[in-house]
Amino acid sequence: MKARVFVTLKNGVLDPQGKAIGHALNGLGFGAVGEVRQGKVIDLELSETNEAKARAALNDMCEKLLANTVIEKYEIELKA
Amino acid sequence: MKARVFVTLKNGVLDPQGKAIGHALNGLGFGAVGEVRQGKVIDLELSETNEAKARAALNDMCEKLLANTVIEKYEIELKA
Amino acid sequence: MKSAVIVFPASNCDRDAAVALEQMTGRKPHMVWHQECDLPDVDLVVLPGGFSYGDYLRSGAMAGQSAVMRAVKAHAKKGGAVLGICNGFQVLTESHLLPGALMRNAGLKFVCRPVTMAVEETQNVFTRKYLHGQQVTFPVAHGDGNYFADEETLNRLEGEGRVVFRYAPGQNPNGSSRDIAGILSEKRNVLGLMPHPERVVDPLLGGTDGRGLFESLIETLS
Amino acid sequence: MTEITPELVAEHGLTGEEYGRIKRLLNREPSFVELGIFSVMWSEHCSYKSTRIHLRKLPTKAPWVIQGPGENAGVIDIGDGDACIFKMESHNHPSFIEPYQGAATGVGGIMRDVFTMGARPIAMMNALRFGEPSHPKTRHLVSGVVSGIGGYGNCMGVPTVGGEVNFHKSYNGNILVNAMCVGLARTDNIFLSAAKGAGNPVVYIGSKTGRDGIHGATMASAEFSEDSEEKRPTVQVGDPFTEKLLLEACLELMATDAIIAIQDMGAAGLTSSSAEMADKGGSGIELDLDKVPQREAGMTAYDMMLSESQERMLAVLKPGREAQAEAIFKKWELDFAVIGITTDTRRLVVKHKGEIVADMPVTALSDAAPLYERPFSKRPPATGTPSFDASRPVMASLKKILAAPDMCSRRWVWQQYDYTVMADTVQMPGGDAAVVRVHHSNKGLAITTDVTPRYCKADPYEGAKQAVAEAWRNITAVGAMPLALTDNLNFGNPQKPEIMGEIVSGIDGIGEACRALDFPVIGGNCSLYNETNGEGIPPTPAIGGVGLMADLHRMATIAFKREGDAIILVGDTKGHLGQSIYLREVEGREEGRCPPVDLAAEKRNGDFVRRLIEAGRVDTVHDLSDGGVLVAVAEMALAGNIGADIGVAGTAHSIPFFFGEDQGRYLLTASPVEADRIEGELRHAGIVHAIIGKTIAEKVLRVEREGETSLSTLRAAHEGWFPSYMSGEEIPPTN
Ligand SMILES: Nc1ncnc2c1ncn2[C@@H]1O[C@H](COP(=O)(O)OP(=O)(O)O)[C@@H](O)[C@H]1O
Ligand SMILES: [Mg+2]
Repeated sequence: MKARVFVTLKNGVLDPQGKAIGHALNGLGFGAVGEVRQGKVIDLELSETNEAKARAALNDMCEKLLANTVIEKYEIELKA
Repeated sequence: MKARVFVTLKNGVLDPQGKAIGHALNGLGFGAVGEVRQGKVIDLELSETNEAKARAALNDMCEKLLANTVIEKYEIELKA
Repeated sequence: MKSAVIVFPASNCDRDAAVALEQMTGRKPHMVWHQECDLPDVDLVVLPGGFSYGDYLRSGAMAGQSAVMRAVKAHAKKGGAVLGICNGFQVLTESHLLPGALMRNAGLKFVCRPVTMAVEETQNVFTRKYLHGQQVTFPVAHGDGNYFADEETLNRLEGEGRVVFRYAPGQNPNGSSRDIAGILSEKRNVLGLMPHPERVVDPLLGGTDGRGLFESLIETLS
Repeated sequence: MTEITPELVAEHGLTGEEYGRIKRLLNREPSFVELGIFSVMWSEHCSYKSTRIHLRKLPTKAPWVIQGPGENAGVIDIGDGDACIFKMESHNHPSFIEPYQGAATGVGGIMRDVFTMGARPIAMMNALRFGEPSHPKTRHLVSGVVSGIGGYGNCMGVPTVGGEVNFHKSYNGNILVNAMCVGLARTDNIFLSAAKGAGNPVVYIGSKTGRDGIHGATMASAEFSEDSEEKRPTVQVGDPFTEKLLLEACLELMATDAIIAIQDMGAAGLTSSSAEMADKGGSGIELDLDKVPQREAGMTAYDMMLSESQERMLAVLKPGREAQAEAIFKKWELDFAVIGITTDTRRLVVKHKGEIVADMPVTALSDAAPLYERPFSKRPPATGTPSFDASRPVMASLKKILAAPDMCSRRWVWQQYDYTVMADTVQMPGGDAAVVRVHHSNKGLAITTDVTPRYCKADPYEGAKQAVAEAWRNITAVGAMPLALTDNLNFGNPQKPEIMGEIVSGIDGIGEACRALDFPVIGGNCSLYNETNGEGIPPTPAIGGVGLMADLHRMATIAFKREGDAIILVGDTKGHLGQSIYLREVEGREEGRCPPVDLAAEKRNGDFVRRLIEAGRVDTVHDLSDGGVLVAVAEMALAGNIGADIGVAGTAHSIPFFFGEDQGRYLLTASPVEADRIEGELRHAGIVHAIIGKTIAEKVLRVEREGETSLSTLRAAHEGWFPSYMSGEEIPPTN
């Protein structure tokens, strides 16, 4: 099974990188760009085939390692 | 309109970050984890409302700034 | 004073910390590999600077999960002194021995330069030899030193006198909330700071302001 | 079996004649894998086919030289059983395509060259040339290159202590990224790459092999059509974390006596490392590619032999030591595999899936590689003494020069480098040479990189001489004894006679200066074909010099330290404005003869100044280079935050006096009494000199008859340009 995990900064946590990208895009003439936020995407291959179990394991991975929940939130996407 | 852009390393390009994450997850006892790749996700707010135009602009942004196509590839996702 | 320096893969200030400890205490510290489950009998544990695990994913995140950190936590729980410098500070926040998080520098760049700070607290084992409010200059060298915590935590840290080092006005190199450079744990036996005291104990290298920190530890822990 | 067509041969960068030579050497057609191996081994990069005969003319010996050119890096003896190992290398093309990774892997590569010889890297330098600031790509390239160098070096925990940055439109399409690594070893524990003896295990250490950087020229070949181009990146991604582990693991293995030979896998990876080791050892090597740790499925023998994946080493061990070595690499969580054996056949044999895919004489790849005496023509050097507008106000020109892209403070750059890690940096960036302490001792190494491309363009011979002289002078100015250098010869296309002429003149100039200054070349690197749209870069022979300081407490820095000191100018000031910064930045012209270097005067003046520092009589010295006297005084005043009051010596016109770039000169300060004594000694030694003023309490630079400017105004100009230019930068890259 393949999984995709998104780790992004919580709302309210300042994202200077996103801001810099937004600024740069405006500078390049992309005027229609509003707020920009940058996060991480982590693609994993899992040997687990049971979806519920995979999701539980991924949750655990996020809490333990993939995200720092003081500043970040995460979303999990599973693809068969 | 909201857009999400994924910027990931091309296949075949070494991904030291992904490698290290996979290694760490195995070390934490998540044995079922195979290959891991890490990329960036960039969330943008666009004032553009026409989907085709938005997509064209995002494409342009990726080529010009968001990705270095020598080693990275990108995907664009639009949400109304 | 007996001390140990933890060595993670790609720690790179482990030698600097060991040299400073030996110079100041006259005793070589134990060098402890990250896979060890036990610590030698020591008074002080130092988590040195560097790029543990390449600082991939997040600075200090993978090191925070290593075997030795369980022993470091136990040492801290017993009241033992723990000093985290730079990457060591990041490891301390990632393993929840200290609150908050260290984010990418506001300027988005690695920054190496001397910074001046005020020593705001001297009622602890790490800084008692400094004068209250004394200005000291240590070098910083980091890309992720932007201290972040929610308002409530920040208020608590300040209210409880746990902000030990604060960047002097105009000196904040990384955008840290309230100019915080170093903080103490609730029990005041764990200190994390971004600037490098171990690089300023030798006059040949541009200063000796870091000595007070080691002298404080020696006086209390010997 | 891939058929070898003339097109395929051409795609491999081999001429028809070279291909004929290959067939003669093998007595048959090469296999596809063999063709790949020949193409990289006979490339300019590996074979030095255009430069080898000229490089032989360089002086490479001195009593303190332990290892000259020919190994991964050069080695000098610095006393007490300590050896200093160093080398400089370019990563120009990859850095132009992907600045962050290109520069980062350049740093990683040069570090491996140094630690493969048994040294712990202790300092890094970087010499950078970018296009003009207004060019649309420049900012992006500066930003990426600087963060890439920092990203790799900082993670390795090796301080980056100095370098150079130039901007010029002639680098618009072809930037130069030269990195230098300096390491420390013990003289009795230096590792070479000669794979001596038969029957010894050949081991692979480090990262897995992927399809990184496989010979760009072959991308279009038929055999590859099934793979998308995506699979064949020509730019490698660096993994400094793995390199740090590799460094520690190698040093741990080197502390045992298990190693016979070791060599990093740099350009042309497995091919060049195995061929070179066998060649130097007078042996043969047999490789079994099935044993090579692979990152991807389905890699061919061709892929593996030509891959340039980073962070890998090849070693030959004493038989029976495999397990001991493996335990060390397992501890550091690195790949380790026995992939072959040394033989006495003098052949390189490569097996894959039970078949022999290459079998060739080792000497065909080394001694029998082509060697060209390419035709060259020397263009006449620029001549003449340019005129100047005598009415221009000196202080306004000074301010303009201090804020010029080539002259302003590089703080924006070096602040991104950890220059204090390892706690041995005694002189940080910003001075004439960086000084790092030899750990646990009271001695130091002084390190510098230098070349002035505008001089080399005007006169490749004098310019190259000047580059060596300036490196020697910078080391002298801190009080160290210059011992040896590494060069990095960046030139255009050697198949053009005029470019070949520049190369020959450049090498001749380096050689002459090295001989006169007793400053041998112990290593180097040639980067040719630096061209875009047929336009070559200016000749840029970068020189990386190293010197020894016996007592770190007898060291000079550029900063004024006390008010009331006399400022002494040592050396002859004729007011040479040809090719000067003044002429270019203030008058907008690049004209005239470049300043000639009188090597005898250079040596005499430098030895005199160094003796004063060594005797503890002088602690403030700055050599004169770009910008001349007034710029140097301003830099000294800014560094010490102490003012100065100066005037023209003699009857010269103030513009040539203050901005001329005559060589072989220094500024130093001393108390009036000491200055008197020094003047007497200078007179006695027959060295032209003058007292041009004194340091003062006020924070101003005051110039007789020209007025004064506050240090804060000068500082704002000097520090302002870089951050303000880069504030328009896109997004600072990270790994
Ligand atoms: N790319 C760089 N990285 C680090 N330090 C640099 C870099 N470029 C310049 N510097 C430092 O800035 C100072 C001035 O450089 P430069 O003008 O080239 O010196 P000099 O004229 O003495 O050779 C030196 O100390 C040099 O090491
Ligand atoms: Mg100089």
